[in-house]
Amino acid sequence: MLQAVNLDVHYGGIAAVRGISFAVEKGELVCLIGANGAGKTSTLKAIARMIPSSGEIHYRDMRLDNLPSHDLIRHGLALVPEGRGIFARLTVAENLTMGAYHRNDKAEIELDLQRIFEMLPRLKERAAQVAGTLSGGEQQMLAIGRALMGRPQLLLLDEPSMGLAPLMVEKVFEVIRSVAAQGVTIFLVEQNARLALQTCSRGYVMESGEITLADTAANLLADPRVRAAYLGE
Amino acid sequence: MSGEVLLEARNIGKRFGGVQALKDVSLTIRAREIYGLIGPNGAGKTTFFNVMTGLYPRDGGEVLFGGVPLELGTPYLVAQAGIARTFQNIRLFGNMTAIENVMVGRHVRTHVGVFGAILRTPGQRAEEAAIRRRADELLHYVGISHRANDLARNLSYGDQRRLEIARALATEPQLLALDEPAAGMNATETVALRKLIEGLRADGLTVLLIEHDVKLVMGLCDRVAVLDYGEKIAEDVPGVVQKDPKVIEAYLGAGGD
Amino acid sequence: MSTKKWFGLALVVLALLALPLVLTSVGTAWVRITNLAILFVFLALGLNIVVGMAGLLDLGYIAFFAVGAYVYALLASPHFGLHLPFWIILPLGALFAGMAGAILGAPTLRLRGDYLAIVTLGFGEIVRIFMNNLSQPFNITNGPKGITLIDGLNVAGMNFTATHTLFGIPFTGPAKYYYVLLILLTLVIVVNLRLQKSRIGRAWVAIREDELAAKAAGINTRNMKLLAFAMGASFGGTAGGMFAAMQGFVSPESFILHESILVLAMVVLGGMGNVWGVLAGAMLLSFVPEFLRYTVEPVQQMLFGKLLVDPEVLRMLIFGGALVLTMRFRPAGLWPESRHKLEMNEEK
Amino acid sequence: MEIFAQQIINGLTAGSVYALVALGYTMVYGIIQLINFAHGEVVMIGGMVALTVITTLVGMGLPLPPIVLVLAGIIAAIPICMAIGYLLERAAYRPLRHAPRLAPLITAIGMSIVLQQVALLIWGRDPKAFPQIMENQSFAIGGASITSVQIAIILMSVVIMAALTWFVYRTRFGIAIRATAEDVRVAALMGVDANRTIAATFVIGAGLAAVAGVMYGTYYGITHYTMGFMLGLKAFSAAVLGGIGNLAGAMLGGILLGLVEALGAGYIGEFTDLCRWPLVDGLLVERCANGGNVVLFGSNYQDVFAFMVLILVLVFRPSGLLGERVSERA
Amino acid sequence: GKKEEAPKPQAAAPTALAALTVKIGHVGPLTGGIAHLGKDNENGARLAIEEANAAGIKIGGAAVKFELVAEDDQADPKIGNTVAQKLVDAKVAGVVGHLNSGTTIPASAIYNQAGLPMISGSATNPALTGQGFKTVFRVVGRDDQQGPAVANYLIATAKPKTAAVIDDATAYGEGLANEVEKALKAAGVTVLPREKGTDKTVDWKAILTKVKGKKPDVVFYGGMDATGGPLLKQARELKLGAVFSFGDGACTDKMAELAGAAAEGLVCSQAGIPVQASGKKFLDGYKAKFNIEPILYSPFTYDAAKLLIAAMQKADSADPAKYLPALVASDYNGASGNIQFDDKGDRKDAEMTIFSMKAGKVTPLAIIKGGKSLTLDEYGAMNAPAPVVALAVPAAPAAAPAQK
Ligand SMILES: Nc1ncnc2c1ncn2[C@@H]1O[C@H](COP(=O)(O)OP(=O)(O)OP(=O)(O)O)[C@@H](O)[C@H]1O
Ligand SMILES: Nc1ncnc2c1ncn2[C@@H]1O[C@H](COP(=O)(O)OP(=O)(O)OP(=O)(O)O)[C@@H](O)[C@H]1O
Ligand SMILES: [Mg+2]
Ligand SMILES: [Mg+2]
Repeated sequence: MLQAVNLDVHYGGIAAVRGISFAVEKGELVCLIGANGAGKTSTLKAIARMIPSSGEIHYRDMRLDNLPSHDLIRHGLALVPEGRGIFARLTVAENLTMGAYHRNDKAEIELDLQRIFEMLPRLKERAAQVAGTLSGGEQQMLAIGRALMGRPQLLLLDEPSMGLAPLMVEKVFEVIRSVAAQGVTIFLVEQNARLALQTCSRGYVMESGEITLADTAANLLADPRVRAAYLGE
Repeated sequence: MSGEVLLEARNIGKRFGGVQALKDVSLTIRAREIYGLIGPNGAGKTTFFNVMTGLYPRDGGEVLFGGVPLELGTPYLVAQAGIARTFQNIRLFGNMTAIENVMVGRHVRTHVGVFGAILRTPGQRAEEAAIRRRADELLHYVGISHRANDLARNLSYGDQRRLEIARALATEPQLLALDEPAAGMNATETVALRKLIEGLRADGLTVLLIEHDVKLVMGLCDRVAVLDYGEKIAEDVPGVVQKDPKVIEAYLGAGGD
Repeated sequence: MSTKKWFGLALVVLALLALPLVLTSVGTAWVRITNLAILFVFLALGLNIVVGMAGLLDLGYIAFFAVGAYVYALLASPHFGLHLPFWIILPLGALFAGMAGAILGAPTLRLRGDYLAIVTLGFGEIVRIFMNNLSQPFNITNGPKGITLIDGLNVAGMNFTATHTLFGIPFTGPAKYYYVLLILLTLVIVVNLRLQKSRIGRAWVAIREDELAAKAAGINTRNMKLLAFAMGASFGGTAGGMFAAMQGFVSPESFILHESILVLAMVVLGGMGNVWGVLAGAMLLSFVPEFLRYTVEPVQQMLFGKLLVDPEVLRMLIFGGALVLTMRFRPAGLWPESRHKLEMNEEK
Repeated sequence: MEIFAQQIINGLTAGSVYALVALGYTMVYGIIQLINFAHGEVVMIGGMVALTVITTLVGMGLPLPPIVLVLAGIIAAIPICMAIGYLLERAAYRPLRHAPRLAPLITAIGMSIVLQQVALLIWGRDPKAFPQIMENQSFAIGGASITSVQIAIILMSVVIMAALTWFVYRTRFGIAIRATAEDVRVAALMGVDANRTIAATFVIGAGLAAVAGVMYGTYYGITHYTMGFMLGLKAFSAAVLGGIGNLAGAMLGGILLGLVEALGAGYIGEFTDLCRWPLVDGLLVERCANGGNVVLFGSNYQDVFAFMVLILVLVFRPSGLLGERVSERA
Repeated sequence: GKKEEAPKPQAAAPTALAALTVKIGHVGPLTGGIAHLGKDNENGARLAIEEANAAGIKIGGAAVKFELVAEDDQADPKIGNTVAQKLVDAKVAGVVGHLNSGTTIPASAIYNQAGLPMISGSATNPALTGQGFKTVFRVVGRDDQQGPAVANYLIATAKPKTAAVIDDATAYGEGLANEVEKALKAAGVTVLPREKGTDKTVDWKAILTKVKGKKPDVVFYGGMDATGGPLLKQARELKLGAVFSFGDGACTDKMAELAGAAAEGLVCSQAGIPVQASGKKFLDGYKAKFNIEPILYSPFTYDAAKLLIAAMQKADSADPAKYLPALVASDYNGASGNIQFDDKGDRKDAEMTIFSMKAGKVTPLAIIKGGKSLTLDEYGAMNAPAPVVALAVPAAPAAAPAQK
C-alpha cells in the first residue's frame, strides 16, 4: 500500500531523514518509534508532501513524490499532524466538514458525520463550539475525526497521544483500533512506545534519521535494545 | 519532608465566556517540593499557570509567593519575583538561536541599560560575557549544547522542550513551573527528564509540574493536586491520590498504573 | 583590530572627510544632494531600531521627523521672533520627538503587528494635518505656508550658510553641514550596532518573535517597546532639526505619508535589522532617483528622439518596480541580517 | 434636524463604499496576513475602466437606458479588476509566501505605485469627469434628500455584503477559505489547494473593488489616477476598526467611518467654536464680535477624526470592534 | 534637468570683446502633475532669450549670447533647493522662477545668499517678497491682490449678507481664501467659519451640507479645479443655491467638464490679464516657436526674462551686483502690460481678471487694474499693443476663453 525507498529529507544542510526504506501493507497497523529528533515527523511530512524530499514514495500504484499535498486526500491518504492542526477558529462541525472537503456525496458525508459523532460523542456535544477552546484531548479527537471524514484508505498519525490524560489516551487508542478494524491502513508515529507496540502488528525503530530495527511488534517489545532505549527499563 | 510555604494560591477563579476554567482553587507549595498538578484535558491546569504567572487576569483570589502577594497581570514582575515557566505548546523565540533564547532569560537578572550598551562600558562587557557563560552552562545542563547556534524553530520537539526549560532556568527562579514537559518524549527520554527535575530540586529549586504521564508524576512528586472541571478534587501524596475513587473516575481510569 | 584593518578604516575616514571638497569642485549642488542622502540614511537607521530590531511596524515615522523640524523651525526663525541656539533646540527637538514617540507608543502597546501599522500611519497623518492646520484660529505653525528664514547652524560664531576658508580650503555651507551629518551618522551607526548585540537588543528581538513568551521570560515588554519607540523617534527628531536648519524652510508637504513609506522601504529593501544593509538600502533609494534625473530624459531622447514617458512617471515606475523585484529575488533585503538568512533557507 | 438626517445619509453612502473596499482588505488580510496596499489601486482601475466603457458607449450614440450603461461599466470593470487581482497574487505575492513578513508589504506598496503610474499612462493625469448618465432623482425624507444614486449604492452594498457573508460562512469553499486562513498546510491535507483559495480571495476582493470603483465614480462624478490610495487607506482603517479578518467587522467599520467623517466634519467645528463657550468668550471678545468665530477643530480635521476614532477604539478594544475577543491562548 | 557645461569662470564679467555668454536660469516643475505649466513657463523665458539673441544685444561692447539653463524642481521644496544651488554653481546671471510659491520661497534664500536676482512669473504667495530679500522680484499679482479683486466683484454683483469660504488647506488655497475672507469681512459681510478639504478631497457633501444649513449667499473656494469640480457639482446636488466663485486654480474650462451643468454661472478670477490679452508679439512668437498655445503664466516668465536682459543692458553689465539697481528701477512695457516694482519687489498695480463660466467656457468679464474694473475692450484700448483681435484665438487648454 505504502512503500518508501531511500527516502531522504534535508533541512538546509541538516539531514533529518537519511535514505530510509519501509513498507506498509494494506490493512496493516504499523508504527514508527524513535527518540526526539529522530526524524519521524519529517518522514510523515515527506509522505504527505508537506516538505520536499528525495527518494521514492510509492502509494498503491502511484508515485507520490511529485504530487502536491492537496491531491493526496483524493487518493485516500490522510495525515493527522503533530500538534493536531485543528482549525482553531472554525467550529467543531466546520472542522469536520473540512475533512470531507474533497468529497461531493452530500448524503454520504452526512452519514459519516453521524457515524463519527457516534464514535466520538464528545464532539457531538461540542459541535457548535469554536475548536480552539476545546481541551487537548478533545482536539485530538477532532483531528482524528476530521481525518476520518475524508474516508481515507491510509491514515498517518503523528503522536496522537501527546498531551492527553491517561483516560483520553486509552480512548484515542480505542478509536485507532476500531478504525483499523474497519479496514483502514494505519501508519502510526508514537512516543508512547509501549502502547504503540501493543496496538500495532509491526513496527520500525528510527534513530538519527535511519531505520535501525524493523520487526513484529511483539519481537520489538521483547528486544532489549528497545526496552532500554524506549521503554525506560 | 520540606520547609516553609513558598507559594500559596487562594481561591483562584477564572472564567472564559461560558466556561468556568477555575473555581476557587487553593493550593500551597512548600519550598523544595516537587508538586504535581494533574487532571483531565481541559480541567484548568494550564489556566492556573497562566493566572499564576500573570499572563491572564484573574477573576478572583490571590497568589502569595514567599508570603508576598504577587502582582498579577504583570508577568515580568512575577518572573522577577522568582517564578519561571514553560509552555504546553512550546513558545520559543523561533528565529533566535538556542543560546540567544537562553540569554533572553537572563534579562530579568541583569541590569545594563541603553546607555551602558551604547557606551559599551566595562561593566556592560563583563555582564554580557557572564550572560553568555551562564547560557552556555544551562544548554549543557539540559543537554543540547551541540545545538547552541541553531535557530530554535529548527530544533526537534523534544529539544525545544529542553530549550524552554533552559530559558526558564536562566531567570534564576525559585519556583519552576513546567507544563507537560514530557509530552512528546518516549519513556527513556522521560527518565532522563525525571533525573533533570530531581537534579533541579537537589539544587534547591521548587518544581510545579503539570503532566499526563502518570508514572512520572506519581514517581516524582511529593504531593499531587487533581483538578477536574476547574475544581480541586484531591490533594495529597501520590499514593493516596492514586487510590482516590474520584480521581480514578475523572482521570486515571480503570487501567491507571 | 589588525594594523591592516586600522589602515583600511583610516582610509575610509579620510575619503569621507575629503568627499565634500571633491564634490564642491563638481558643484555644490552635489554636496546638498549628498547631505540629503545622509539625512535619509540617518532616518532609516533610526527607524531600523523600531522596525528592524523591535519589530514594531511603524508607518508614520516621518511624523517624528516633522516634530523635530518644527521644534527647530519655531524656535529659530522670525515666526515667533525666537532665535535660540541650535545646541539647545536640536536636543529639544529630539526630546519632543521622543516624547511624541512615547505618547504614540503608550496607547498602542497592546496592539500587535498590523494594527500597529495602521495606527502609526494614522498618527503620522494626524501630525501632518495638525501642522497643516494649526494656523487657525491661532497661528502656531503658519499652516501650509510653512516657516521660512529658519536660522542655520552656528558653531563658534561660524555661520553655516556662508563659505569659510580654512587652511586655504573653502568650506561652503553645505560642506559644513556634511561634516555635522557625518558625525551624527557615525553616532547612529554605533548605537545600532551596539544595541543589537546587547541585552536590550535581544529583548527587542524576543518581543518581535513572541511577545507573550517574552513577558513570561521576565521582559518588561511595555517599557522595552516604549524605549524602542522613543529612541527611534528621537533619532527622527534629530534628523528633522537638521533638515530645518539645512533647508531654512519647513512646510507640512515635506512630511507626507510617502516619505514614511520611503524610509520604511529603505529599511526593508536594504535588509531589516542589519545596519549595513539598511545603510546600503537608504543610499540606494536616495541616489537612484538622482541618477534617474540625469538619465531618464537623455536616454529617451537618444532612443526615440523625443520624450515618450514623463520622466517622473518613469522614475516612479522604476521605483515601484525595483521594490517589487528586489523583494521577489531577495525577500529578506539586499543585505539581510543573518537571522533572516537562516529563516529563509528553511522549507522550499 | 434635517441637516443631521442629511449628514447621516451622506455618511451611510460614503460608508457603503468604504465597506466594500474594506471587505477586500479584510479577506486578503485574513487569509495571508497581508495589507494589500495595491487594493485601492484596483478600485481606481475599476472606476477608470467603467468610465472608459460608459464614455465609449455614450459616444457611439446608442439609445441605451442609463441603467444599462452603468451595468455595462460594472460588467466590464469586474473581470478586468479580477484579472488584475489574480495577477497581483500570482506574480507579486505568491512567490513571497514564505518570505519574511514585511517583504510582501513592501511588494504591495511597490505594486500600488506601479499600478498608479500605469493608470496615469493610460488615462492621463487630469481628473476625469464620470459621465452623469443616471437620472439623479432626489427623494425627500424628513427634510433631507436622498438621491437615486445614493439609494442604489446603499442597497447594492447591502446585497453584496449579505451574499459575501453567506458565501464565506455557509458554503464549502467559504469554509475552505477560512481554514486556509488558519493553516495553509493542514488545509492542504484536507485537499484544499491553497493557491487556488488564496487567488480566489484576491479575485473576489478585486471584484468588490471594481463595484466600489464604479460606485465611487458615479457618486462623486470624478475619477483620478490617485483616487485609490487615500480611499484604500481609509478602507483599511475601516477594516481594522471593525477587527481585521472579520467580514462583519469590515462592514461595520466602513459604515462607521463614513458616519464619523460626515458627522465630524458637520458638527465638531460648532462644538469647538470658542465663541460659543461663555467662559472663553470674554477673552476673545474682539474676534468673536459680529458673528466672528474661533473654531478650534473644523472640517480641516476631517481626516483626523477618522484616525482618532480608530486609535481610540483600538486602545479600548485592541482587536477592533468585532475582532476576536479571546485573548491569545498561552 | 539638462547638464550644463563646466562653468565658465567670470562669465558674468565683460572683459573680452569676443562673444560673451550670459546664462539665465529657469526653474519650474518639468515632471509630475503640473509639468505642463512648468514647461509653459520655461517656454516663455526661452522665447524671450531667443528674441534677445536675435536682436544682437551688446553689453560692455561685446556681443552677448544668452543661454537658458532650465532646471526641474518637481514642485518639491527639497529639490527646489538643490537645483537652486545648481544654478548658483553654474554661475547664472539671473533666475526666472520658480513656479510654485512652496519651492520659490526656500530657494529665494539661496539666490539671495549668492546675490542672484530672481523673478518669479507665477508664485503668488505674499510671503515670497515678505522675506526682505533685495534680490527677489515677481511680475505676477499676489494672492492679496487677487483675493480682494474677486471679493469686491462678488460684493458689487451679488450683494451678499452671508458668505462661506472654503479652501483646500494648501498654501495657495488657504492664502487666497484668507484674502477673500478679509475683504468680505471688511465690507461687512458675515463670513461663516472656514471649511477645509484637502487637495485630494472629492467628498464635499458633509461640508456642503453644513454650509447649506447656514444659507450663505455666496461661496468662495480657494483650490484647484480637480477638487473644485466635484465641490460645485455636489453643492448643486444638495440644492445649495448660492453664487459660487473660485480663484485662478479653478478658473479653467476643465470646471465645465468636471462639474457639468452645475458649473454654469461660476464666477472666478485669475491673477494678471487673460492670456489672449497679452502682447501680440508674444502670442505670435510663442505659437510660431512652440507650435502650441501659451497656457497660463508664460507671458509673465517671458516678461521676467526680458526684464533681466533689459536691466543688464541698461547697466551695461551682466554682473548681478551691477545690474540689480537697474532691475529695481524697471519701467517696462511687456506682454503682460506695464511693469514697475514696488519696494518689496512686487509688481505695482498688478492686473486681475474676473471670469464667468458661460456655455462651458470661462469667459472674461472684467479686468481689474488699479482698483478699477475694465471690460476687455477698455483694457485693449488702454494698452494699444495688445489688440483685442487676439481674443479670436481658439481656446487654450487651461484658461483661454473663446469669443462668443
Ligand atoms: N524546519 C526545520 N528546519 C531545520 N531542521 C529541522 C526542521 N524541522 C525538523 N528539523 C530537524 O530535523 C530532525 C528531525 O526532526 P523531526 O521533527 O522529524 O523529529 P521527530 O522524530 O519527529 O522528533 P520528536 O519526537 O521530537 O517530534 C531534528 O534534528 C530537527 O531538529
Ligand atoms: N484563552 C482562552 N479562551 C477561552 N477558553 C479558554 C482559554 N484558555 C483556556 N480555555 C478553556 O478553559 C478550560 C481549561 O483549559 P486549560 O488549558 O487550562 O486545560 P488543561 O487542564 O491545561 O488541559 P490539557 O491537559 O488538555 O492541557 C478549557 O475548557 C479551555 O477550553
Ligand atoms: Mg515529531
Ligand atoms: Mg494544559
